[in-house]
Amino acid sequence: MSDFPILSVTLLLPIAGAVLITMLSPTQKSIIRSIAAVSTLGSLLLSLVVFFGYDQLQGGLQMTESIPWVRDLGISYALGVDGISIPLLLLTNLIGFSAVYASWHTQERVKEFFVLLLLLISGVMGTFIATDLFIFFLFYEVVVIPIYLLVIMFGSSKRVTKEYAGMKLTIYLLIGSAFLLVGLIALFVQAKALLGFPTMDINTLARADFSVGFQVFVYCLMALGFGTLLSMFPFHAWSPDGYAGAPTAVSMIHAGVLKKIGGYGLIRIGLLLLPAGARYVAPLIAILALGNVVYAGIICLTQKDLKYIVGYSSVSHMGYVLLGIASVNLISLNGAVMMMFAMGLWPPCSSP
Amino acid sequence: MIGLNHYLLLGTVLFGIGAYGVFAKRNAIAVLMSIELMLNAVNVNFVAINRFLQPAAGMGQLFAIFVIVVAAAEVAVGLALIISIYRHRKSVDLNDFNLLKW
Amino acid sequence: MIMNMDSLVFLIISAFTIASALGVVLSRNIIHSALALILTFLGVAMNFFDLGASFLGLVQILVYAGAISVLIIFAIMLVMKPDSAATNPPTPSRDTHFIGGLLAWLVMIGVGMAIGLTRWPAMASEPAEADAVGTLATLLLGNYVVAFEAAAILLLLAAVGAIILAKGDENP
Amino acid sequence: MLIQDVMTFSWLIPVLPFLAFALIGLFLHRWPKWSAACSIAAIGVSFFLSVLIAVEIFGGDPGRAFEMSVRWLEMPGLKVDMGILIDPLTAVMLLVVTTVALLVQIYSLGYMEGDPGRASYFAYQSIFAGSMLGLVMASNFGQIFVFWELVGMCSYLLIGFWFGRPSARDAAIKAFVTNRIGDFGFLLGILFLIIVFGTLNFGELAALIPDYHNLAVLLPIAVLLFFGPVGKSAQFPLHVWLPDAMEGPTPVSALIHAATMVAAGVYLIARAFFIFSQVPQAMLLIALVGGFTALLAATIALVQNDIKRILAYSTLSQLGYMVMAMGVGAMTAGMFHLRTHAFFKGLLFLAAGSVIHALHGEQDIWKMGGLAKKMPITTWTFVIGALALAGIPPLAGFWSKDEILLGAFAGGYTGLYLLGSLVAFMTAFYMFRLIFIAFFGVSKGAEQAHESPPVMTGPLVILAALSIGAGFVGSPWMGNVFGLYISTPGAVHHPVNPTIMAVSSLLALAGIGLAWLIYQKQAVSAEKLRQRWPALYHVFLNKYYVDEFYAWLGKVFVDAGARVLEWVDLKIINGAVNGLAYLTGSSGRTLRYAVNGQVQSYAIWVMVGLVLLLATVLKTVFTVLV
Repeated sequence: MSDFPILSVTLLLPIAGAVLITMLSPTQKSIIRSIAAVSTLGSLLLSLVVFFGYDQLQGGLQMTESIPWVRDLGISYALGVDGISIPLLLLTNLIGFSAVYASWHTQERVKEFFVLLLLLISGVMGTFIATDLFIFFLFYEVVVIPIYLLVIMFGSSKRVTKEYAGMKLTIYLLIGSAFLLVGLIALFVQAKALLGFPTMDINTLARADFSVGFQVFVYCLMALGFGTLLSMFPFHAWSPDGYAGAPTAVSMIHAGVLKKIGGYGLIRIGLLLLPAGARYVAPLIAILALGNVVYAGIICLTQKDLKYIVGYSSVSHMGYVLLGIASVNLISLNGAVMMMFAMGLWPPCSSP
Repeated sequence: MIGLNHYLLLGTVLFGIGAYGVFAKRNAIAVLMSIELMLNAVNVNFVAINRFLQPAAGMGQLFAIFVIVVAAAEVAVGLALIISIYRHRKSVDLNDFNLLKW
Repeated sequence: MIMNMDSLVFLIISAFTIASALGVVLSRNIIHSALALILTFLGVAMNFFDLGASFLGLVQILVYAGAISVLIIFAIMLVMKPDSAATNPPTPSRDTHFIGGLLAWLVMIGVGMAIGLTRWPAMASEPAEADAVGTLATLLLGNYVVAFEAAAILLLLAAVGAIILAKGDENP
Repeated sequence: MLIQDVMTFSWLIPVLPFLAFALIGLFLHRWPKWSAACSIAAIGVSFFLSVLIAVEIFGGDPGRAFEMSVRWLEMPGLKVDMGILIDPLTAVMLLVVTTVALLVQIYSLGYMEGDPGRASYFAYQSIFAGSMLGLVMASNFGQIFVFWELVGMCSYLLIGFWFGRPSARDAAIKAFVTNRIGDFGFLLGILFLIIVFGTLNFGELAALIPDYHNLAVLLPIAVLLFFGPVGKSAQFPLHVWLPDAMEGPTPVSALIHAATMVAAGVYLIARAFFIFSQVPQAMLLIALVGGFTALLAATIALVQNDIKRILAYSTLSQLGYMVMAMGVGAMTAGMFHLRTHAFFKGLLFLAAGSVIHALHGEQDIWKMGGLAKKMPITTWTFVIGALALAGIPPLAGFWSKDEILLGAFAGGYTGLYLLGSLVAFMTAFYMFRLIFIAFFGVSKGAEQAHESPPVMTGPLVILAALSIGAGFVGSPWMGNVFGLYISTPGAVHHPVNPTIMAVSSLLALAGIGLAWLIYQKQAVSAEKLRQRWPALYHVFLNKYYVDEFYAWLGKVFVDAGARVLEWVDLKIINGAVNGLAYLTGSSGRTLRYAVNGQVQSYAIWVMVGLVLLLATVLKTVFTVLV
């Protein structure tokens, strides 16, 4: 059991499903759907196994897998879960499975739809269980492409056209990830100087003794990158439009788990690697989070389209998560993770 | 005594003439021919450098062969393109070839 | 300046080559241009012989003066207008004409200066030994076999591509 | 033996209705009859267990309490338990809730006959009963808040039960939103508690708070905690939801919006009395809010025409009474009144429901009349309830109301005593106005009315009996058993004062007499009185325009604020984004003129680049050489 690469299998099942689907004819709709359902269900069951198999008393990273990849840069294909990632992994699979279920009756371009959806689910999952910065970033980028295609191909035009919504979403996420990339590279370079060997492993990086000024700088970059992803005020403009424009299954994933990558990243990378920076920037983040909570909450009141209501309210709720992260203490972090899990569940439920 | 510099200057002049042809001609085939001139200029340089600097290694000649190969491919594709465009536009005048605009 | 035999040969060949090249770009008749191009190729081939690269000279004559020129003339015949006298005019725009010439001069002067300023390593006074073909073969099928194969594939692709492009639509 | 074990199994009391809810929701919802049976069986067993617990508690010493709990969540700095606390206060509440809930559910069998949503109705009833029981058995503030929200949700669901009617939908939303305002304050109070004291357990807090003298901290906590009761028990200024909540089915009004849930606020004050009693300012605030609500609601009730609305405002008024009792320190009296009120107000609502049922949904009292002959059981049980509410001895309401007035008077709150007496007078008046118009007098379009089926009248009779008898446990001549058990440190007790008893009885009789004069004998024309004070009449009829004020407030601040912010979002934030995009696009559109499609001009640029490169190289070479 301990040798079984359960996380890899969980991660790769939807991708395998996607690959299988690409080999089918577009007219074999029911087979395509079944493959999608089976692969996401498999992932869901495996993530349940992970959830119950996690040794709570022991804590820490468990079920780790690590295969060296690019030795010169210290990159390895490393997965692992701990108390923060398990709920989000479970959430992703729950929502992934229900997204497949919710789009069961899709009629147009079924093949493309499910291939992209499965890729999206895998990408989100990968960000939550990667313990290597490079792998994390890789999966983060994997997420963006299918979501763009899904929005422009299957979305609906509301206040804005779906093409606009999809493009806005993509540009925001890519700009965010550009900041993130700069931060990650800075971390890598600095850590190499401090540790004497190149590494991308998060836990190894956490041992490096970064100077406070450097931490503040990198944390600011992270806050911009992840903040854009979790729709931090005032970088939230992509979220309501993207939410409203996306097809239901994507809205579920978008509001349900996609934004959680931002919160997760801020906790996992921001707080773990850069605690001093996080403390330093926390007041500013807290103010922006309040902006989220109040501002988006009030805007919700005038919305008439249910999807926009959910979109703005998810912006508002991510403000609470951000507030929890900005508070930098154990209770608030617990609350932030709980909040992410809980609010991950409800937008799918209210997706029309 | 004729040295390397003379051959290089010959190459340079050929290259310049070819470049002028590329800018100044309207006929697409003429432009293609001018490009051939430029490629030949390069070949002259390769062979001259091979002769004067490292006669035994033969690297310059090798490169010249590759240039000739690529030039042959280029001419074939280029002419096919010109003929293809000519079929649609009834012209080989480069001023009519503004498909790349905007 | 002492004129010896080598210099004389070089000068004659160079003059011939440059004159033909000028003919290519200055002629107003595309057929004349093409013929001048063949002469230029021959001139370059003579240069190769002069430089002791006799194999390459032969290749030059075969590929350029033979194959490519024929290809070009075929293309000209396919697209030529009835009066061939005005088939190869210069661009009407004076600016382009002028700028093109200027740039060509600038490049020539620049490269010429660069050549003049370069300090070359020791020159070999003698041409290479007779078996240049053997050396080339060893190189092509030895160290550079991958590039050789790539060139072969390139040629194949170019041939196929040219056929597809030139063939046009089946049902226009 | 059984009695001993009943404590350990007491957690079944709230769990059983929850189970019934789950059963109905998952399996039984296709069969309404089985759903109803399941729900009634669950609450029946809970009732039985409650009786056993009551026997156990009241059979022993007054100070007896039973507590057990399991850890719900724990992290550094925060511990929340899920547990049960059974002391006399809980035991009384358990009895009240299970009794009324059981009777109401039985009554609903008849009232909801033929409604297509019966199964979900009983499911909601079950989850409400479970939540309410969980609330009264909670051993800490965290748990009480959870159930507090759950009962709020049930209230929302049941008010909006007939969600096809827009008024029901609006009322449900109004109730929910208004409650959330109160709950928010309540939650803040709880958070303050955990920050200051580090625990939420009632027992631990009760041990800590008397030694804590920092009033600057305790006062905000007490006031914030009081927000919860203000919302849930519909005290001024959050009272607006309760009258509208009458859009729900009448049994729901009886159970949730008269007898139990709205009393949860009063229960909370009693439960947290050890906090409030430490803060005199908070007590004064509670007393004033309660008294003001009592008066406000009573005046409005004087002129209403809808039978359920009159009862609703009466409920408001009586809740104000209870809260006032808490505020003046007469916690025992308040709880006593809560208990008796639950019975007779439940009775009144159920009887009103019986009338509405008989008249096929007619609620306007002016369209009734002469029902006494056609519906004798309903009429006489209603009269008994009204007498109890009016405070006629020796019915239940008399004893409890008297204790409250006694508490106010003896506690030195003379103003509140006078106010309470005035409200008592008005209560008697408006109840008998209702009775004389609707049940006696001339029949107006109620000819087809007939007595309700036994399944509905049965609960009425039982509740009528309770309305008569329930007061004696608190009467001085019975040794004031109630006060012996229901008491906490800080609650005050006063000796019996016959004068006050006599005065309040006389006032009630006077109110009944006045109503008889105006509406039965018609010695004084109601029309004339109305024309005499038109302004007063309209203010009362329009509920002091509080709803209108809130609507205006919402429109001006919330709606307008939201519009402004939406404008900001669309024009400024999105505008900045789109502006940036436009800038990029327009620079592209400008620069594209450099791209003219001429291959030669591109080649020229390439060559220019080459020349520049050459120039750079040559410059370097020259610098090296020179």
